[in-house]
Parts: sequence; structure tokens; C-alpha cells
Amino acid sequence: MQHHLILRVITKLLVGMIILFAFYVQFHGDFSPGGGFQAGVIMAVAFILYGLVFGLEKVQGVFPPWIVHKLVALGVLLYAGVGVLNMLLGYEFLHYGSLDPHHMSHGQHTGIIWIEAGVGITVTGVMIAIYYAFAGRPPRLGDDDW
Amino acid sequence: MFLVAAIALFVSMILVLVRLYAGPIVYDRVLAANIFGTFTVLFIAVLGFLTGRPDFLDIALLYALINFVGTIAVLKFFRYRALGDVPQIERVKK
Amino acid sequence: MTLEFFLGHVNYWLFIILMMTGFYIVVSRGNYVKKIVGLNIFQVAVFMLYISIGKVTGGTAPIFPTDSQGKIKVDPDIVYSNPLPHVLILTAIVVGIATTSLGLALIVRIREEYNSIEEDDILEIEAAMAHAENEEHGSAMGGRA
Amino acid sequence: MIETIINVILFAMLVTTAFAIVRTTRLFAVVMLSGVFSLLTAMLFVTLDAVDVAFTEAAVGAGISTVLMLGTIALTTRSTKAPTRSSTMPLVLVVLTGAVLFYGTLDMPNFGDPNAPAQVHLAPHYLTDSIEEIDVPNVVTSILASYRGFDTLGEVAVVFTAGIGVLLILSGLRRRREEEEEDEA
Amino acid sequence: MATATEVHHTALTLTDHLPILQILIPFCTAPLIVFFGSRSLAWPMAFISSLLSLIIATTLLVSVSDGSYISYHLGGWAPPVGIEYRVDAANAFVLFLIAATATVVMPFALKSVAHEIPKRNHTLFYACFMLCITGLMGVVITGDAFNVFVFLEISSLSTYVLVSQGSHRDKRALTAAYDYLIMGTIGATFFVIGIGFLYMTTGTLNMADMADRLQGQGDNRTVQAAFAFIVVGMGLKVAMYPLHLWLPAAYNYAPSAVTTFLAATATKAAIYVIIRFMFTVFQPDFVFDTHILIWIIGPLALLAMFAASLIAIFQTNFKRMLAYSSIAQIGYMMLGVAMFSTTGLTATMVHLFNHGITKAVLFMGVGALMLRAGTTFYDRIAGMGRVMPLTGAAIVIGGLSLIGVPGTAGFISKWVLVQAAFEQDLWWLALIIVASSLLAVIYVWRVVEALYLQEPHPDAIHKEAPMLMVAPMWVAAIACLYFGLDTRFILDAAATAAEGLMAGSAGMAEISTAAAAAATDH
Amino acid sequence: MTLLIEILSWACILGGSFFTVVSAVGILRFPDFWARLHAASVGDSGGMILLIAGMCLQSGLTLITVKLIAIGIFLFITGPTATHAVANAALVTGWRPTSGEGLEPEENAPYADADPSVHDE
Repeated sequence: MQHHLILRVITKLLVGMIILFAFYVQFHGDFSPGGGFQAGVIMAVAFILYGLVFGLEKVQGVFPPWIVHKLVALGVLLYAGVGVLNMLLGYEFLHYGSLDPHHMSHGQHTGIIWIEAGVGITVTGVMIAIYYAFAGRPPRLGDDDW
Repeated sequence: MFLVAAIALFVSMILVLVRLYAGPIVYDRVLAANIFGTFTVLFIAVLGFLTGRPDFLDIALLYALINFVGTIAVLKFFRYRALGDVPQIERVKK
Repeated sequence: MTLEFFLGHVNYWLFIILMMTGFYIVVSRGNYVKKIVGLNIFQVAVFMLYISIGKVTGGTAPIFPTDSQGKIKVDPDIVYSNPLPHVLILTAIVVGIATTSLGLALIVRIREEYNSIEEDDILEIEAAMAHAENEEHGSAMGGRA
Repeated sequence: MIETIINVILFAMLVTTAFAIVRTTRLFAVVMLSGVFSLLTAMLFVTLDAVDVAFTEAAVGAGISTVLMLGTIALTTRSTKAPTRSSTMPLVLVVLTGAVLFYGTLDMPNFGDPNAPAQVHLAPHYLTDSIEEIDVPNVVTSILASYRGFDTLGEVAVVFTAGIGVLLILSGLRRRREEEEEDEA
Repeated sequence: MATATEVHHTALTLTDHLPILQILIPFCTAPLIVFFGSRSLAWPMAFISSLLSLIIATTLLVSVSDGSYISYHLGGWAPPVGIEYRVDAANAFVLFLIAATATVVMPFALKSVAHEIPKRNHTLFYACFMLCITGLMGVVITGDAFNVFVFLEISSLSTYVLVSQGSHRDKRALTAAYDYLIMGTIGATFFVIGIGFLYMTTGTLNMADMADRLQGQGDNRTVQAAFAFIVVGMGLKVAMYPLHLWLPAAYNYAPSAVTTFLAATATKAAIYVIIRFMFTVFQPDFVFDTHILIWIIGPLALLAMFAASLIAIFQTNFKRMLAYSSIAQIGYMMLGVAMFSTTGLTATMVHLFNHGITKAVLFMGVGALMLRAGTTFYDRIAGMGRVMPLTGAAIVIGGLSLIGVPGTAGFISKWVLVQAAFEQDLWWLALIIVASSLLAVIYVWRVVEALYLQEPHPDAIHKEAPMLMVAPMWVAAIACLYFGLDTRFILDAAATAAEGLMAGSAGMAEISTAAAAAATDH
Repeated sequence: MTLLIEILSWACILGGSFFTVVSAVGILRFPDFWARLHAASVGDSGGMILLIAGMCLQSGLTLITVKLIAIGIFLFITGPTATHAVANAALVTGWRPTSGEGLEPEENAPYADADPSVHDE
């Protein structure tokens, strides 16, 4: 969309706002609807919007596919890692209370923040990776399909 | 008061839906879907007041955002027939 | 059937109608993309069924009000809807989008290999392939299935 | 009462949209309609107090799904053929399934009944004890992340599977030639 | 295991964590493979993790062999508030099967995958494979109904992807994967509807708690509908006879290593879920009252045994023949369930295991033939038994076990099944079982005939399969023979499992009363 | 003071409701795509702003108002942008207004190179 001046300006303006909103959803999920998954999707949508308007190469320059793939795995590992940490502390898998045994709900808070971060990272990565996979494929349309 | 707004939005939604089903050209549908999205945002906001829990405006905000992205995706799709960087494709056709 | 019973169940029946519309699209339409859309409608209707299990009349969303320091204010007068179905459906929605994206990716590949995404065309192509195999290796039973 | 009316109107719109999807042969129209379907669904979720679910449905149904479907249509085709097969068998199947579902609803507690088994067994625990045990205002978050945190880990695994699945299925082509040379080497 | 109150004081040791480690090890391997992204590391990591899970599965099987059960509270939340893992004789047995198959298939996969799948996909392929193992094990080990669905979807999604990887050889793998995706998702959604109905009537998701609360609700129509939806939904995954349409194509076009693993484990895990729901959640009384077993599942199982075997006879492709034979063998397992007795259930459990190892041998043989002959049509694998003596002999052993010749594992399961039939004076049923085994003789003979009695096809590579393929094949083949001769281990384990299942749910015992007390306190 | 705010918010919401319905009727009844664009922008801007303003007045100086204003600004930016994009796409693919004052007869028809695929049904 080379000549869409209005779209390009508005998109530049919006992408930042969307990412900000994604962080709000990620970290305010305790108090209002939202959480890691939704934040991840919103974050991915910001990059998808950027890709739609400025082109796939531009957005892949900002966020290269190999980093996306690492992020996808990292999020899952972060989530599982919290659980493994609980196990190492001598409690059940995903027993966040172990992170602060004297004050259970504090431990729960810490655990929830970390696992939500894991969810967010994976979902962002996967959604962007799927978008790259679909958008990066040259269409093979016959003339009669149009 | 909010009931009036909710009813008005409902009526508007139904009317817009008819346009969405009817077409006749795709841009009519895109336009109808876009305005339907705006009405949805307003409806959710109004519903928050109607049920006395107006702190769910995050959803409305999210809708406003997603709706815009959806519309842009549709238009990109129509303009270039792909979501990626393939403006040359349409030239190839003829 | 009393009126109370009717009003208390009409919601479920509406879900069933919606569910079956989606199911009908899946089993009757030959276009692969449309099947996926039908599957989505089917699943979303099931999600609604779950959410309606959790609804309590006069209830409100299960988010506690907080005071300015972020401490939870306990108010015994407020009735909350059951949060558990919401959690289950959050998971199910994620599963749904995962299935959709995989299905769509498969459709893209099918289109590349078969040059069609209509079930009828593809069955025809596969029947031809099976026929060719039978010619070469002796006839087999069972067809495509 | 207002809520019931809103529900019924939303339902009417949902069912009409679904029927429109059955009938239309233009895939593009199908995608637009399914976007609207998802918007309507989310409104229904809000009226049924499931704000978190509405939030997710908004992000997923109207956003990601639409973009993906458009991407697919862009890579495949835009129209569908009218079905050639007879529609009696599917109809019989659907009616049969619907009948079993209907049979199942006959013994269900009334919609919104505060004394239904689902409301009295586990829900009170989450709604009362979570204040002390987890101390998070959004109960959905407490259940999702802690009480049923393992389900959420599974959910992340599903997303992860979908991600690597799409990469596996759609890999290549762009770099097919060089990779094939590499494979042969 | 410690109860909820003690947990906070006593630190748990490694042995306490075994149930979760069983899932966690393959689960974490998948993202690690993707994270490192190294082709050379992927296979060793996958192999080590499947070996570790086999060790854990064996330990678990031994520790529950006395009929007790281990309960693990995920997140430290006592069930039914939290999710519970509950290992007893029945699921430890299936876990062992899955872990053992994974470990045996892994060395085989190295060469087979290298042959059938382009290199650029290898890393992600093994990650997907690990997820598939995780999903199947998660379905089996969990004691929470909704958790079953989540892990079912992990295994299903990865299975669709794995099946589609056959497209590098035959494009029909794609449509096979797509059809499987549609059917599998319908099945999973039906299952979710069933769980929803159960949740509606019981208010809980924990299976044992559900069982407690379902007692005496046999005439509740919602529960009956839930039962129907769960059986049909899982039946789609099992490929129970009229719902089997996805199976032949999926098995036929998937890569050999994938087919081997799926044939040996995926349908077995689904059968286990059906059994678990029938006997633990709904309780034997309820199931018996609804007559669904005797009048629906029984005849369908018989139909499967005959119809699918007949179709198998008229196949020209070895791999496809085995797919149809799988459907027929699933019929035997469902028949055992339908007989509704401890012996019948024992037969099902034994056959679950024996058919798993038998099919593993045969499909690994298919993979080896594929490597050398390129395809597995009978006219192309002609005479290959003579140039590949080790592979050929393993296939023959597998074939004998499939028929149920005495001395092989397959004989034991059919023997127990016949015993179960005699127990209920159903002598005609015993005759039918024997008759259907005769059909197996015919289709197995066609393979043996092709392998040994015909001249080799000139296009094939006349060389024994690589050692890395032959060795796992023979491990499984020897297992086939060993479990046919030394029946103690398998019969004991299966009988313990069946007895546990027939006894119904162990219930929530002290935990549910504690939770109820906690709920009323507030 | 409260009464004034009450009256103002009533007026805003009623006005907003009116505009939304009017725009919806316009979208349904106007003869062609370009005319419908105008109708759409009435609901997108007029109706939306009035409704949001009415709700802001109702909720007073709270976080809710901040969010409402954020939504308002957001829709205010994206709505016209989306409408512009739709119009632009339609124009580029060759659609022209078919009726209206001052249009020459030959301009009424779509351009010859109009993409036929855009015609949906």
C-alpha cells in the first residue's frame, strides 16, 4: 500500500497505542477482563496491522522470523519453568504458593504474573508466525478464480 | 435512558445486517460490517451502564481496535489479493 | 410443559438450533473453507451452552470490586455468575482457533496440490488416482475410505 | 427481563447470520458474515456475564480468524460450488443429533437457576475462598492461572502445537528450490 | 500421597512427582527442540525423553500393581477444586504401552523419517511427535474430565500435522489429514458437549467426584444424553466401526514412523477414555441399565470384525490392509467391553497391549519395505522377504500374532476373549471370534505369499533394511513372542486393571468431605 | 448542576440514538454505495460522539470516563480512516457513482476496466 498516506500515518499512530493496550491487558488482567492470551493476540494484531500496511518485509525486518520461533518456545518454557521451580522448592507442580511460603497469596501473585507472561509470549509468537506463514506464501490463483 | 440507546442500537444493527446480507457489491458488505462493529462497541459500552457494571469498557476498546484491523485486512486483500508483499501479482495476471 | 419450564429452557433450544446449523454446514457443504466456518459456528454454539450453565439470574460478572488501593471489597449482597465455565471456554476458544488455523493451512496446501478446495473435485481426482493404482497393482476394495 | 429480551434478539440475529452463511456461495461474504457472527457472539457473552470470554472472542473471532480466513481465500479461491449431493443424509444426521440434545435438555435445571448443581458445588469455593487464597479480584484469572493452571498450560501447548503445525505444513515453497537441492545433497 | 493439609509442611521428593514428570518430560522436550532449533539435537533429545518416560511409566506400573492408586494434586489444590492426576492399574498399563511404543519407534524413526520427510522439517517433526506423546499420555493419566479434552486436542492437533507430513510422498496425505481434522474436531466437540451436560448435573469436573454425584441419577435424561455424546465423540477418535472413515486414509498416507506410533497407541488411548468414562464416571450399574453396551456396541463390534476384515482381504496395499485390520481389531476390543464382565474387560486390556505391539512390528515392517521397495503394493514388495530376511521374519511373527496363533501375544487376548464368551454361555460368540480369526489368516497369508513366494520386483533395492530399523522391529517382535509365552505379567496387570474398573470409582473418599466442609464454612 | 448534567446527557444520548438509527436507515435505503458511505459516516461520527459524550456525562470524573474518551478518540480516528480506505479501494477498483446531479451519462456506468469480481452476487 505504497500510496495510502492516510493509512500509513494512522497506522504508525495506532501501532504504538495497540502495543500499549496489549501491555495494559497483560498486566491488568488481575483486575479486569484479560490476561496473557488476550494480550498476546492484541500484541500480534499490532504487528499484523503493521505488516498489512507497510508490507511483510518491513515487519519481518522489525521482528525476524527466527526470533519469533524462539519466542514461541520460550513462552512455553517459561510457563513450565515456573512449575518446575515449584517442584524444586518441594511443592507440587504449579503450586505458586511455594514462591513465598510465608504469605501464600503473594506467592500466587508472583506465579500468576510469570505464567501469564509465558502465555503472552507464546501466543504473540504463534500468531505472528502463523501470519508470516500465510502472508509469505505467493498466491497461486488461476485467472478464472477472480 | 440507556435503554433507549440500547434499543436504538439494536434497531440500527438489524438494519445494517440486512444491508450486509443483501450486498450487492463487496464494498457494501465491508462498509456494513465496519459500521456494525462500531455499533457493537457502542452497544457494549451502553450495556455496561445498563447493567450497572461500566468497568467492562476494555472490551469495547478492544473491539474498536480489532474492527479497524479487520477492515484494513479486508481492503488489503481486495487491493492486492494477498496479505503479503505481492503487489506485482495483480500485474502478472494480464 | 409449564411456562416457567419453557422460559427456563428456551435458551438451550436456541443453542441447539445454532449448533445444528453449524453442524449442518460441516456435513453438507463441499467447500473446505466453508466446512471450517461451519465447525466454528458449531463450536461457538457449544461455548454458549457452557456460558449459559454458569449464568445466575441477577448475577454479575465474577470480578470483585476493589477499593482505591486494589484491595478486594467483599459485598455479600452481590451475586456472581459461576466463573468456572468461563475458564473452560477460554481454553476451548483457544483450542478452536488452533484447529481453525491448522485446517486453513491444510486447505492452502490442498489447493496447491489439487488446484481445488471443493470436496467433489478432490474426490474425483482421488478416485482417478485410486483407479490408476488399481490398474497398476491389481484392483482393491474400499475406495477412498 | 430486559436481559432475556436482549438475549432473544441477539439469538435471532445469530441464527439469521448462520442461515445466511449456509446459503451464500461467495466465500468472501462468508468471511464477513462470520466476523459479524463473532461480534454478535461476544455481545451475547457480555450479557451472560462472561466478560473474559467476550474479550477473547473479540480478539480471536473478529480479529485473527478473519485475517487468517482472508489469507486462505487469497491463496485459494473465492467462490464455492453449489452442493451437488443430496442433502437428505446430512439433514437426517443433524436432526438426529439435535433430537438427542433436545432430549438431554429436558432434565436440565432452569436457565439462571441459582440452585442448579453447577452453582452450588464448586462455584462457591472459587467465589469465596479465592479472596483469601489468591487475592485476585478477577476470579476467572485466579481459576485460569492457579486452580486450573494446568489446563492453561495445556492450552498454551495447544497454541504451540498449532504454531509449529502451521510452520510444518506451510514450510518450504518460498525456499523450495534451494532446500530440495540441500535435501538431495 | 500426602493429603491437602500436609502438603504445606512436607517437601515432596522425586518419587512423589513421578505422575507429573511422566507428562512433563516429553512436554518440555518439544519447546526445547524448537528453542535450540538444531536438526542434529532434535532426535537425541526426543529419544532420551521417551526413554525417561518409559522408565517412569514402568516405575508407576510397578507401584500401582497391587490395585492401589496414586493421586497427584496439580498446583497443590485438592480435587475437585484443582486438577488431579490419578494413576491406577488401568491407566498405568496404557501409559506403559504408550511410553514403550514411543521408545521403540524412536530409533526406527531416525532412518524412516530421514527417508520420507524433507530435512528442513525434521526438527519441527520431532517436536510435534513429542507433543503427540504428551497429549496421549495426558489423556490417559488425568483424573479431570476437562483436562482430558485439553490433552486430547494436543494429541489430535499434532496427529493431524504428523499425518499431513506424508504429503511429501503422496498428496493424499493432505486430504486424509483434513478429513481427520474435521471428524476429530466434531468428535472432540461432541465430547465437550457431554462434559458440559455432566457438569450441569454434577457441578464438578473431577471424574471421581462426578462418579460420586452421578450415583442414583440413572434416569436423568441429561446424564443419558451426556453418555451418548461422550461415547460417540470418543468413538470417532477410536474409529469404532461406523465412525472409522478417517482411519484408512490417515494410516495409509502418514509417514511410516507416525503410522506405527498412532496404530499402536492413539486409538488405544481413546478406547481407554471410553472405558474410563463408562466404568468410572458413569459406573457399571448405569451403563448396564441403559443397555447401550449389549445392543449397540456389541453388534457394531461384530460388524467391525467381519466387514473390516473382509475389506482387508481385498486390498492390494500392505499398509492399507493393516489399516483395515486395525479397525477389525478395534472390534475385538469393543466386544470385550460389550461383554461387560471382568474377564471381558481383561480381554480388552490385554488386547489393547498385544495389538499395540503386534501392529508396531507390522507397521515398522511396512516402513522398512517402504525404504527399500518405495511403496507397499503387493506386486512391488514381491519377494522382498527373501532379500530382507530379518524384516520378513519379523513381519511373519507379527502376522501370526495378528491371527492369534498359539505362542504369540495375539493368541492370549483372543483366548481370554473366548473365555469371557464361555463364561456367559455365549458359545456362538466364541465361534464367531474364531471364524473372524480365519479371515485374518487369509489377509496375512496374502502378505506372506507376496513376500516369499513371488519373484522380486526389479525396481526394488535388494538389501536388508538398516540395523537401526531392524533392531526396534525385532524388539517388538520378540515382545510379541515373549508375551505369548510368559503370560503372567500381562494377564496380572490387565486383570488388576479390569477388576479396578469393574469395581467402579474409588470415589473422592476423605477429600470431598473436606472440600464440602470447607465450602460450608464460608 | 446535577439537573443540568442530567438534561445534557439525556440530550446527548437521545441525539446519538437518533443519529445511529438515521444512519442505519440510510445504509439500508440509499440507492448506491457512494450514497451509503455518507449515511455510514453519520453513525460512525455523529452518533458515536454524542453517545460517548452522554455516557461520559453520566459517569462523572472517573476512570470510566477516561476509558470512554479513549474509545471515542479511537473510533474517531479509525472510523473515518476505514471509511476512507473502503472508498479508496472501491474507487481504485473502478467503481463510480451511478446517480447524482451533474454526472454525465457516460460517467454513470462503471469504468470499462472495473474488476467484475467485485460484483459479489
